[in-house]
Amino acid sequence: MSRAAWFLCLWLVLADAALDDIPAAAVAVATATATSLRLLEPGTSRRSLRAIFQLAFLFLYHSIVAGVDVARRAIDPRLPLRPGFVTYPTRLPGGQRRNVFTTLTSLLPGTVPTGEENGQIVYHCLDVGQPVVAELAAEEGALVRALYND
Amino acid sequence: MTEFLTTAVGLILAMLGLGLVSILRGPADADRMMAAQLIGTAGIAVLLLLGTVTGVPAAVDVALILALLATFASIAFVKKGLSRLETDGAGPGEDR
Amino acid sequence: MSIATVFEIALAVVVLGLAIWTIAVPDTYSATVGFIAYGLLVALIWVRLDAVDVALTEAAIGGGLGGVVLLGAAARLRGTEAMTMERPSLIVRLSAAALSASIAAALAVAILLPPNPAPTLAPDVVSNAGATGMANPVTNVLMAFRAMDTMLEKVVLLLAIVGVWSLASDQAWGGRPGPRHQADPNGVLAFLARLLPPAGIVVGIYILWTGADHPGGAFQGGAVLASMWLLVIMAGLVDTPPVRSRWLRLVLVAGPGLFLVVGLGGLCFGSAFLAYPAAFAKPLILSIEAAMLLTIATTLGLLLAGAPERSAER
Amino acid sequence: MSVARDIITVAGVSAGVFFFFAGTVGLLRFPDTLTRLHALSKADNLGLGFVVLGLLPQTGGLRDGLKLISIWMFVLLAGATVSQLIARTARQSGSGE
Amino acid sequence: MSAVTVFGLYAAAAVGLGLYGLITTPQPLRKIIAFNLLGSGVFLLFGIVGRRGAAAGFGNDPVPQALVITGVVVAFSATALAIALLLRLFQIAGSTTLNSRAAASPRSDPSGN
Amino acid sequence: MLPPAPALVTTAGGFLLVLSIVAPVAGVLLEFALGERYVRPVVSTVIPVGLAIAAAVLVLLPRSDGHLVYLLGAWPPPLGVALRADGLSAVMLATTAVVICAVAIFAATDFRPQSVEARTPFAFWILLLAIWGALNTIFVAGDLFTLYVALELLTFAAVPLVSLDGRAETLRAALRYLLFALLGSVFYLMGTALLYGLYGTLDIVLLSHRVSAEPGALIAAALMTSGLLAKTALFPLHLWLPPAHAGAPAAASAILSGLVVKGSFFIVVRLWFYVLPALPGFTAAQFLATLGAGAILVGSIVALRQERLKLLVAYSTLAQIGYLFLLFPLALDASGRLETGQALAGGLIQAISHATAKAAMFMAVGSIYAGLGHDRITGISGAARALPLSVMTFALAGFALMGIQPGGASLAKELLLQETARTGQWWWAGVLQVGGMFTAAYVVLVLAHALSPPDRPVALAARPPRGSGLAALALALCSLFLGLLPWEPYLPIPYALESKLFGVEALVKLLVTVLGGVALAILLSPWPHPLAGTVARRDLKTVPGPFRRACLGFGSLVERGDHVLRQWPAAGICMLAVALLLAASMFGAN
Repeated sequence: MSRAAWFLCLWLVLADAALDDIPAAAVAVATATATSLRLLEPGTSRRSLRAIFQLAFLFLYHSIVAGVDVARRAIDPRLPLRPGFVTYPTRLPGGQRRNVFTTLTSLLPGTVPTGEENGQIVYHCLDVGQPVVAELAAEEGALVRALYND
Repeated sequence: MTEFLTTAVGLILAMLGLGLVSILRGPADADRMMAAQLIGTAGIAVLLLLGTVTGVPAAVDVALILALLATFASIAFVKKGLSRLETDGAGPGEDR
Repeated sequence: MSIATVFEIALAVVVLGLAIWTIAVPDTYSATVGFIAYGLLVALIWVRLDAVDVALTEAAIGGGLGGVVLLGAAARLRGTEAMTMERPSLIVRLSAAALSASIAAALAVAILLPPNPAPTLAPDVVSNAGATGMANPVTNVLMAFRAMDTMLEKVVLLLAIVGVWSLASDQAWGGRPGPRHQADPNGVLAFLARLLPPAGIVVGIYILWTGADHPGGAFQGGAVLASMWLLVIMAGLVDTPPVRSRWLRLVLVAGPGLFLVVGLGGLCFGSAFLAYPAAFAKPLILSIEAAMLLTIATTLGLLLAGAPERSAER
Repeated sequence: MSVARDIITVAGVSAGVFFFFAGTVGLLRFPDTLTRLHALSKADNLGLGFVVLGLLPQTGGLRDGLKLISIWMFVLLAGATVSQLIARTARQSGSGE
Repeated sequence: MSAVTVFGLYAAAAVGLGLYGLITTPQPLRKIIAFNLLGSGVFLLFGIVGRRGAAAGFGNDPVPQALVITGVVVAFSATALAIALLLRLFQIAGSTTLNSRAAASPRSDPSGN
Repeated sequence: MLPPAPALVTTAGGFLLVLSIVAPVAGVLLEFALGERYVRPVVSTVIPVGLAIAAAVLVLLPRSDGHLVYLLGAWPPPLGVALRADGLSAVMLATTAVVICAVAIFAATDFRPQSVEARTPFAFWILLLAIWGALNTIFVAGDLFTLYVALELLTFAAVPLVSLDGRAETLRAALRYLLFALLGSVFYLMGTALLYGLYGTLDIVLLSHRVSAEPGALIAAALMTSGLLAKTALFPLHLWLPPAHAGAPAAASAILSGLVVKGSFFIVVRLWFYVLPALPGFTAAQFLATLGAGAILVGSIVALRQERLKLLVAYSTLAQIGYLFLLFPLALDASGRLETGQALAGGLIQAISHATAKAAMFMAVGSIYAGLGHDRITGISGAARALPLSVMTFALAGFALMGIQPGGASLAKELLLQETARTGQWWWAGVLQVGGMFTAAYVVLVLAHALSPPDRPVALAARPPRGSGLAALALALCSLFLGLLPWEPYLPIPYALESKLFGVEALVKLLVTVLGGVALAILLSPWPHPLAGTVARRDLKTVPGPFRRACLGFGSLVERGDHVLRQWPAAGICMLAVALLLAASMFGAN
């Protein structure tokens, strides 16, 4: 149900609310919801709205920092890079949750997940001197509080 | 305002062109895979600005389609790239 | 020279650079990548020319799906390219270049010598738009004034499917097109393929629906749906349907079939073949477009998937 | 009022252009595939974000603004996923080191 | 100088480039790419024509736009068909040359296929 | 806006034009949707319906003033699209219906739908009806862009037919065909864009009122013409034709050679005679006919040197296409304007005659191939006894082609010869005569081999079904009696001509043609000659010996030249050159 609401929101954003649109909107929302349910089983864990906002805020803040960081390094004439790999031992179970986590973190400062080894996520960093693991842990905490609070 | 936005469009477009040069030059396939992604961001920025400048609201829809299709193209890049790596097996290092 | 012209020149230069890259680079794979970038950027030119309907089509079909078809082939053929044939001799290349340049010059002359005033059908299209109740002039042209072309072009798509399928080996006939895609069901790709397509479906239907009054339409929406479908297929979440499937066949002829039936209805009960009774014009056209959306999405997807390769059982 | 709007637009779009610039410089200067990927996926996404932010005051209403933001979200989701996949490919093929 | 002039020149250039590529590249796949380039140039010609005929409150004459949309779809189906042919040829012959001399050389004939 | 001219309102019976397109298209959709078991009922419904529609058009046309018009969706041009039929359309519709019908009967056993759906029958029957639909659209469409879509429809239906058996060779041929045809359609499309930009309409009738000799229109005309020539495979743009037509299954070859190339030829005729009759002028028409003469020469000589029968027939198609283009200079009136007169009638009858005869010929050759298991010309001796029906069909079709009374070809030749006299272009009379001799040459060559006694008893690999043979024979007979049909209601033919058909004079002409053909066959064919064995051997061997060697050398030179022209870069360059030369000659004329 909540998904249908999301798709309805998307439709309204795209197409505006008009009476004539009702059949198309119904078809679109119904098809999208059915597809979504088929592709992705609904989760069971509780979500906390406040924590989601916190996460979103943290995420936005981090992505700005990330962008500034990359920009600084790119424009700096000395090109201060110390690229390398860092492995991060996550507590999240594989699959859905870990995907959400890696997707989020791929937008964060100086880290790109490049795959998994032995249940740990391998990150590529622009600067291995930074406290990457600590930041990732903070992010993971926020994510768990927001979506997977069970 | 229009002049400012047009200048911005021009600048982003120039960045897009330069970025494409660097990406297409390679050397690895993984570099080239980024092309569609670059267009997915810079191209959409150009489109959105252009839509505002020329007063064509539907340009936003074009941006929407570009976002979805560029994603699709990128996935195809990766997918084909991966399948090639698997079939090649031995030396994926030499790409030229 | 205004700032807008500078921008236009910049755009033309970037696109031209990509075009030259596409033709000149020795490596085919790189050329293909260049062409995808090219196709997506040409959409910008179309926006600049105020032809948003075409921009949508070009971004979706010309650049996106078309590029991906080429990319698939480039990836498959890459190993063989080293042993390809010699390039033609210098004389051949020079004469080809000279002749192509003359054709281009002739075209440039022809296109830049405008008649004054330039003829246009735009006022006609607008003054007749009332007959269909749709505000998007391009949709009116496609679905009413030149409905015959649109219907025949659907048949072209169907024939392309027949052509592609007819390349199957006799054993694989009736089976599933394309290779089976394997991917980690918990991987990132599968993650995207679970999240994005539902949203893509909403977007696709929206593009169709808005096409009545604003730029958009069945082609563009169909292309979005097709790309989402293929995304799910590439992630290994679903398989392509076997070509023998009755349902698949029905979906593939639904668009042109309904078009034909409505057209014949116009012949029997109305004023002419492909004429819509004024009261029902909009619903009729929209239902044809809805059927076409399904047909186009399926057709485009299957065209990308290729000839049947595997038996239906797997 | 319209001055305030225009200031936001100018600021946002300028910031966006700056990040695109940084991203391109990164693409040109960074030494290997994976670092270039950083430049692309971080700076350009942010650049698009700022452009969207800058354009928000120019749009007709709330709906159009949300539409822009949803496009940005699409791009973010896609960019994040695709960059992971590319990174994986790059690491496997060994060009990351 | 206006959009029509700039893009008109570009369209002609794209046609020229496409023709050159279609004629000179030996690989069929590159020919198909060049054909698509050529096609996009031709479609742009329609766009220029329509832009010049802009009237009645439209930035572009809708009729050429509709023609281009039809043309784009046809060109896409042509590309798909050509690619399918090419891949099938590669699958059973092991090469993709279009050259008839090379074709004359004896090759295992998979007629049972 | 113009007042509604007669060409812009629907006439009574115009709906037949819609039906002529809708019937095959509906057949295609039904076949595709229903699959396996319903192919036969669908085909056996659509074909009689299509024949009836063509017949109805033939009947109705003279009663409605020679024009049928239908406005699709009741929208008048330039906004809407009109379908129009005149005499040309009507006869082409009828020819297509007849040939498709014959081919369908011929193919009924080869492509028998099975209980479990198989690949080739599925594709063949759909493509057959699709070709029919596409051709009918070409014949009745009144709009240049509708013609483009129809052309593409035709290409998309024809290409998979070429590669139906799935061998590497045929795939390669299909790919070459597709790519070159696409190049052709892009050229056509460029011209369309320019014309729309100049005149704001693509309707044929409206355009013909508005067109004037300005640079854009001339360039457009040159581009469109050369694109269509590429699709018609006029020499030197023929790289795709021989492998495609020789590699396809027999029924498909019959369609491809008999009908498909006529589609784009028909559009050239529409374009030159009905859209812009005043534009091409003397030089361009001469240029087209020169290419045609080149096609006759090269096509015939290379045909005589082929080892395989199917390739010989394919090259003969190449030569016959050249023959069709001779009509253009002969239709010029004194002011350099193309006139829809006797020359056009002659060319069209030639096209029809070739459509029927060549389809029959390919079917006969297909039966011979199936019967003997090969189609090497030197190995078909004894075929006349083993496969009498097929050889007879081949012979009749060949006679019809080379202009034996009362065949269509002889009527066409007579009409064209009269026009050469009228316009004073005596050189084309020579080409016409030589063309006839060349046709006679390869027909005689094949017959001589087929009639000669075999070295050892002929073992038949398979016996072709009787129905197939009869269908081919009927088509050949059709072609042979075309000259007797009443053409006047549809094509401008002076009535007096037909009474002259049977006479001593005609007989002499025929004899000259056949004898010339025999001489050419002996001189140009490199294979050991059963002919040379039968006549007084010694004298003939000694006298023309060196001469024959010289001729053979010339032949091999031509063959090598043909091979070079059939390489992709050369053909592409030729294409561009033809476009530019056409444009230049049109500019020169205006």
